[in-house]
Amino acid sequence: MGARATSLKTLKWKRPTLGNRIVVENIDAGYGAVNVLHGVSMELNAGETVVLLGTNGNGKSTLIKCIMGLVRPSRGRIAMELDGETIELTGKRLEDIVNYGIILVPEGRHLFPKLTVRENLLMGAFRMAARPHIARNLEFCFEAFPRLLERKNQPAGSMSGGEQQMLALARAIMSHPRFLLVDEPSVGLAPILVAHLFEKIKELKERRDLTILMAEQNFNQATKIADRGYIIVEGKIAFAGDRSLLREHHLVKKYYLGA
Amino acid sequence: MLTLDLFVNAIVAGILLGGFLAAVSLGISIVFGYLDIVNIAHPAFVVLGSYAVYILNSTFGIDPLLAGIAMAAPFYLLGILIYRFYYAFFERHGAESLRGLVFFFGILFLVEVGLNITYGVDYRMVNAFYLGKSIEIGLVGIPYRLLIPFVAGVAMIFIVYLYLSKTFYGMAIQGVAQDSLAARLMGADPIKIKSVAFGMGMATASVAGALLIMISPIEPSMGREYIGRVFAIAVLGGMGSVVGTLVAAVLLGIAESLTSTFYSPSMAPAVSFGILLLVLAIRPSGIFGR
Amino acid sequence: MKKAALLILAVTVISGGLLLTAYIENQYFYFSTYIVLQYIILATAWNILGGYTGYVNFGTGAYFGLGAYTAGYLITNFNLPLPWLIVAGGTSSAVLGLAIGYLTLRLKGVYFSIATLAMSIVIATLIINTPALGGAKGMYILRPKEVSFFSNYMELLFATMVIIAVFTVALAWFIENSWFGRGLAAIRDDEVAAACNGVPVLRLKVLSATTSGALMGIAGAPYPYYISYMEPLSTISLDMAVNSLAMPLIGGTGSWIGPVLGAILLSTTQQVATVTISSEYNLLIVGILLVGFVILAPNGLVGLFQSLLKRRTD
Amino acid sequence: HAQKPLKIGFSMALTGPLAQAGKGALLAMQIWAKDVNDGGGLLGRPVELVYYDDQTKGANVPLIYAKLLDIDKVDFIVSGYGTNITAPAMPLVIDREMVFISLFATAVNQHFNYPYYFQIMPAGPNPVVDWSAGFFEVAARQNPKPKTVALLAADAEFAQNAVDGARENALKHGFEIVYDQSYQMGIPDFTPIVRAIKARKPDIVYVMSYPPGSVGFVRAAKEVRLEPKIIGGSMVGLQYTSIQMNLGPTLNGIFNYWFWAPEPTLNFPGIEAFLKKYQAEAPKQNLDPLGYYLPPFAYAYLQVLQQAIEATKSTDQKTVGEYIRQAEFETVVGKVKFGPNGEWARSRMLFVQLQGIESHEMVEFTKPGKMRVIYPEKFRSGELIYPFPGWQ
Amino acid sequence: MASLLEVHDLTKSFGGFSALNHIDLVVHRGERLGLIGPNGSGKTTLINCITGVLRPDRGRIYFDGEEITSLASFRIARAGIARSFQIPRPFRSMTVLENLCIPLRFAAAVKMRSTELEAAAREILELIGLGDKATASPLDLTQIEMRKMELSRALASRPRLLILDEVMAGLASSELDEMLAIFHILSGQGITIIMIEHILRAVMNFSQRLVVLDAGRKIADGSPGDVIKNPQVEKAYLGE
Ligand SMILES: Nc1ncnc2c1ncn2[C@@H]1O[C@H](COP(=O)(O)OP(=O)(O)OP(=O)(O)O)[C@@H](O)[C@H]1O
Ligand SMILES: Nc1ncnc2c1ncn2[C@@H]1O[C@H](COP(=O)(O)OP(=O)(O)OP(=O)(O)O)[C@@H](O)[C@H]1O
Ligand SMILES: [Mg+2]
Ligand SMILES: [Mg+2]
Repeated sequence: MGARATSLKTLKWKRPTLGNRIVVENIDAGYGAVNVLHGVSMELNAGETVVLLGTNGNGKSTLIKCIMGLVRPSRGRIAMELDGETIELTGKRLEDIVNYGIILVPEGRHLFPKLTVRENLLMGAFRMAARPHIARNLEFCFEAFPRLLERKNQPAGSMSGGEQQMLALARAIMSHPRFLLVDEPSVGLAPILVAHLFEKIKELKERRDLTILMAEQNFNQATKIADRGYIIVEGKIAFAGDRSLLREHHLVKKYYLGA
Repeated sequence: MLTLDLFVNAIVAGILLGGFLAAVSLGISIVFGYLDIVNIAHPAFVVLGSYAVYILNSTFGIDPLLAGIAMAAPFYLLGILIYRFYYAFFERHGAESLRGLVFFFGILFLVEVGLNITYGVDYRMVNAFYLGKSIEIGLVGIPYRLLIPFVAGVAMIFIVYLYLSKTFYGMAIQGVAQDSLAARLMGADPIKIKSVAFGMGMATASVAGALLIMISPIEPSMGREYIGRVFAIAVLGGMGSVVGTLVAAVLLGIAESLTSTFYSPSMAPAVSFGILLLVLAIRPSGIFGR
Repeated sequence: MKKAALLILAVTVISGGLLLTAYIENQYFYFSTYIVLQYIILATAWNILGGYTGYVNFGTGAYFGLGAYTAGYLITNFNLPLPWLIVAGGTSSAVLGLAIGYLTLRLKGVYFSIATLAMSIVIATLIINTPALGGAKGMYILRPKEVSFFSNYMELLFATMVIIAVFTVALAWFIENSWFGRGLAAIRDDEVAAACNGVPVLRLKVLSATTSGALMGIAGAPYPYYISYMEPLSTISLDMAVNSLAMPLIGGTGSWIGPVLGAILLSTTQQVATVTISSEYNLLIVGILLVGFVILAPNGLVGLFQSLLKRRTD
Repeated sequence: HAQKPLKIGFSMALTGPLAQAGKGALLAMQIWAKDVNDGGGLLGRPVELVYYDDQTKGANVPLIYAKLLDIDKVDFIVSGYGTNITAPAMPLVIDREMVFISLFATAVNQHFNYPYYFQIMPAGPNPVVDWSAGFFEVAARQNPKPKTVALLAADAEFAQNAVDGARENALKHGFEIVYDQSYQMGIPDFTPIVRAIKARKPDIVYVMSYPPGSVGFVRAAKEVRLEPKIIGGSMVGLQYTSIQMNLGPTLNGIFNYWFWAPEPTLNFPGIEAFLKKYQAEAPKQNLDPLGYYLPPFAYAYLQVLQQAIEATKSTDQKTVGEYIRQAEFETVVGKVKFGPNGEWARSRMLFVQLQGIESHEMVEFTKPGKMRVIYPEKFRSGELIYPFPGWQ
Repeated sequence: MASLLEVHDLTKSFGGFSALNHIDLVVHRGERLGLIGPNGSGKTTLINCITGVLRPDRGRIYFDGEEITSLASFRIARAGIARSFQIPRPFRSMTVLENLCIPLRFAAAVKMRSTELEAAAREILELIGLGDKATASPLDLTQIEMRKMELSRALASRPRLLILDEVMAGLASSELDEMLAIFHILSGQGITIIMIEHILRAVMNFSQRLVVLDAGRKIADGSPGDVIKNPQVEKAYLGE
């Protein structure tokens, strides 16, 4: 395995990045009459890893859903700059956003429960842009999560909670993302895997110049790979800053580093 | 009266019949098995296919099987249309599939009435040079009237199987009803995928219609005879398994054929549906069910 | 409060029904309301298993037919009076409900539905092959010449059906508003979670299947007298299965009133169409009605009324 | 001034499994009404047909007749097509003491014993047995005499009644029954059944089937080469033009019951004129283009009613009913006289053998000599080709 | 301490894959037990066997001295074992409050009027911090709220043994503390608790004893301090 890992590492499959980024400007969003996000702005620049912090119910997932087009903001705009071109994402359908290479690992996983692990992974490569990379991505996924290889013919629905979480992430990798949005990647994973997971995300990111946005509660692990972070409190950005500043912030101390 | 000759022929007849029944059930397997759409009108569409074939055969003398294949394209489009309609009025509102059942029962009436008004209720049949002939291989006699439906049915299932298991679109069809958000997250448009699948199911109805009219005379409400059978076959095979559909259909075909030959033809349905109950009691999700 | 109002409603319906027989001579009224009442019972019974418990039953015809054939057999061989027929018809279908409950309730979703469909085909086949029940030749049932209290046998049948229907609907109301009903709802939503939260899943399911079956059998018991001639293929028909399912869906599966509304609407329309349009267009109307209602009232008529009321109050 | 119309009410299968026959019957009845009205009506009153589609469902029948009697207030009622539709009307008919002439119901009055029930199908006083008497009589006359019989019947009311009679007749003539089975309607393929029959090597194969089954059986018998000495019996559907055109020469040699054929011996008064009117209209309605099977009888059962009303000059049920019980009627299907139970006093079932059919064209079946009446003697127009010459 | 739950020689396999291998486990009355193990080690399967959701291939389970092996789930629930589901399984047609009424009525078998029942349910929701979602549909909850509802529902059956399958997953550290405080209160009321959790800090804080599963086998059982130093556990579970 070691040998293969190194051989893989030499084999980078980068693509040119001309300041690709996603910009969220001043959005309001919510569910029905309830407004969850209030004037949120943020940005996600090529190659960086950004973490969204905030306690339960403050709107992290909602922000991610807005970017994906799953929740329509009632105000503000979301745009993507891709190879020098600006593409409005506001109002676009999820499928189209996915086809730009923005891939989401949602909370609640959303696997295909009756399809096997392998079929779930292959479905990840449904979008055309991912198809040429199937073999490589599959190899990466199986190497990152050997459990998936072991169980490649098991229906996804009968996997354990943590195994399903791995599969959800692996399937997103199969989609060959430019931007990977992950809602709580470490939920339900054993400590040994959490560390491993972040390592793998980092590895992937380096090899592929991937841009990552994640909502994550495991502050210590997340900040090992995150370049920057936002803290969301009651639907507003309470703080934005890079890793070192984040660590010092009183909200972080209160929520994550207390006691 | 158990002779080898009778036994072998009964088995062969059962297998042949099974291939045909599988063809009629295939659309249910796809649409009901994968999309969770209870298209109870499918047998009526098969009969519609038979009428289309009948028209082509009686006015232009086109071979029934070719006519059935030719009509697959318009049926595919019709399927897409029906699915879009179904989507707009049901799925979009998250209505449970049960309401769809009522909808499709309504459609079943409409198809029947349409045929009834246009063509009357007289029995229709087709002609082809090979119908009425049979080949003899040793003890076994195989009528073309059954052989051609069998071969066509099996071929159709094989093609659909390859499509579903070997292409991305096929896999998406398998997954889309399990979690349509998941499909969208992969960049797959569930409506498009379901349209294609529904269209495919409908296209099989046209071919199955050709096979049906080769085997027996048809009239507009004939599809009702098949409702129980096709759903039984789709479920017995295991929902969403086209290979299972073929196996189940052949199993039922053989069971009915053996019962007809050696016991009482009158008990054949009780035997085959009894087998269904038994299998379900042992394997609650059918033979190939996941 | 509400209970009292409903009780008064039930008593009114029954006594109203009985009173009608004193005034209405027109036989058409009794024949046509008989069918409507029969469908009210069947739809309500279906909804107990299908709507409340979430088990879609395609076997209505079999339960109904078993009740009818039990009664038919007892009439031709023992000439039992109507109340006994109802008890016997209900019992035999209850037993079938119980058996199917145990056999098929380990089947979920469509597997259950298809098993009930298979069951009804097996039962029809068995009746076809049972000479004592007339087999495929059918069974003739002669109505008693004499009736007490009523001027005509049909009036007696009508009054009987009114009482059964009220009883059935009352039972559905009771189930819906009791813990039995809430347990069924939990089962419908998630069986495993229900079991882990103390709901005796199997027991409630079997009880629900048995009740539903019994009521369908009861609906079938007076039928031999209505029809005079029964044969298996038309007595155990898919039509009946689909009607008894379409009616609750059109009316609304969530509450007792839904199936009643659906049954009244659909069977009245079918009958009116029978004696007005009376041609292929008849089926056309029924088809359009089915398609139209599931489209226009996606949550059933009850849901439609509720949303209209809501809009008005908003 | 215009007289109040005389209304005749009935239910008819215009949709559902028997709709094809039902619609043909309705057309015949409409032709009758037009004929009567063109001739000045009945008792000087125009006749009006009031009918509803029973959808071939017995459950609709009681309420249709209740509507006819209590709301439409018709003067006379007749039955719809078949036993399933006739029997459910009986309690009401008896209750109101109506004259009730029925169209092809089998042995219904056996259960009700109602004096004003009449039935137009010429099965005879004991319909179950008389139905097939001719077939077995002919078979027993053949030389060498066949010895064994196979019976196959559909699992439905008419066929099951018929098979009871066939069994009795077969035994009466000393045949041995070597196969006796039923099959359920709607089975797509008959080859296993036909093989099982063939394995018993019967001399006679007597089949009681409905149209799709008849076609399925004949095709399978041909494919499997089931070639006994006599094959046929009570296959419904072989009389239908569409099925005849499809099977064409395959039909040759089949010996089956029949109701009417363009044979010289069956040229009853009025039949030709009736068929002409019928054939002019039928194609427009997608009905059987020739209409030899049911339509003449649907015309005839109203003729019986018409002649009774005219003779008694009455619309009183009892008067008309009593008249029908004793009179003889001249109809497009020949002379009709009813026996005590309302069936024909004497059976007049025809058995024909199809002979000399050379093509699939319709004209083939309009010519005499193709459907040779073998039985009864009175109408005989040809000889039985015996044994069955084999499938063509 | 007397034992409340005893598991002997429990074995379960799916097809050829054995998920539980001869597991023995004793839980004492009033104990706070942590159950950890890598993903797919069989924790949830063990719970499923105990609560009657799965039928073990072999082995016996005793609760409060009575054998409960393969008893119907609802009997086990009524006997006093409640569990949450790792992947939430709400009653979708009911509100959050009604979700809680089911176990209150069926498992706790309290004879109360519906108004009292609802009050009791509301009390539990307030305790867990879901009070404002009482009338919401479970479909409108976030994953975390859903897990909290699972917890509330388990509590509503008034259990003697409460089994928590990752109810704290996804909580921020401060929220963990609030939750742990609640568990300590429950434990103080005499409820025995088995906690399955991957958040080590929570498990260490909570547990009096720690049991570790790996690949369907029990590899450690002892005081948290000892277990966590066990090299086998370190290798299989903790990494680093
Ligand atoms: N589908 C929905 N309908 C109604 N309200 C919703 C829905 N989804 C989320 N909410 C509400 O919106 C608020 C913000 O939810 P969101 O999922 O964005 O929070 P979060 O920061 O991701 O929290 P968590 O840590 O729980 O994932 C919560 O109060 C939640 O109850
Ligand atoms: N129905 C099933 N069919 C096949 N394998 C199964 C089935 N259910 C569980 N498994 C397997 O059994 C193993 C144990 O699963 P279990 O859910 O008990 O793990 P767990 O310890 O709870 O893990 P996690 O911490 O990820 O929740 C897993 O590898 C899982 O894939
Ligand atoms: Mg979230
Ligand atoms: Mg688990």
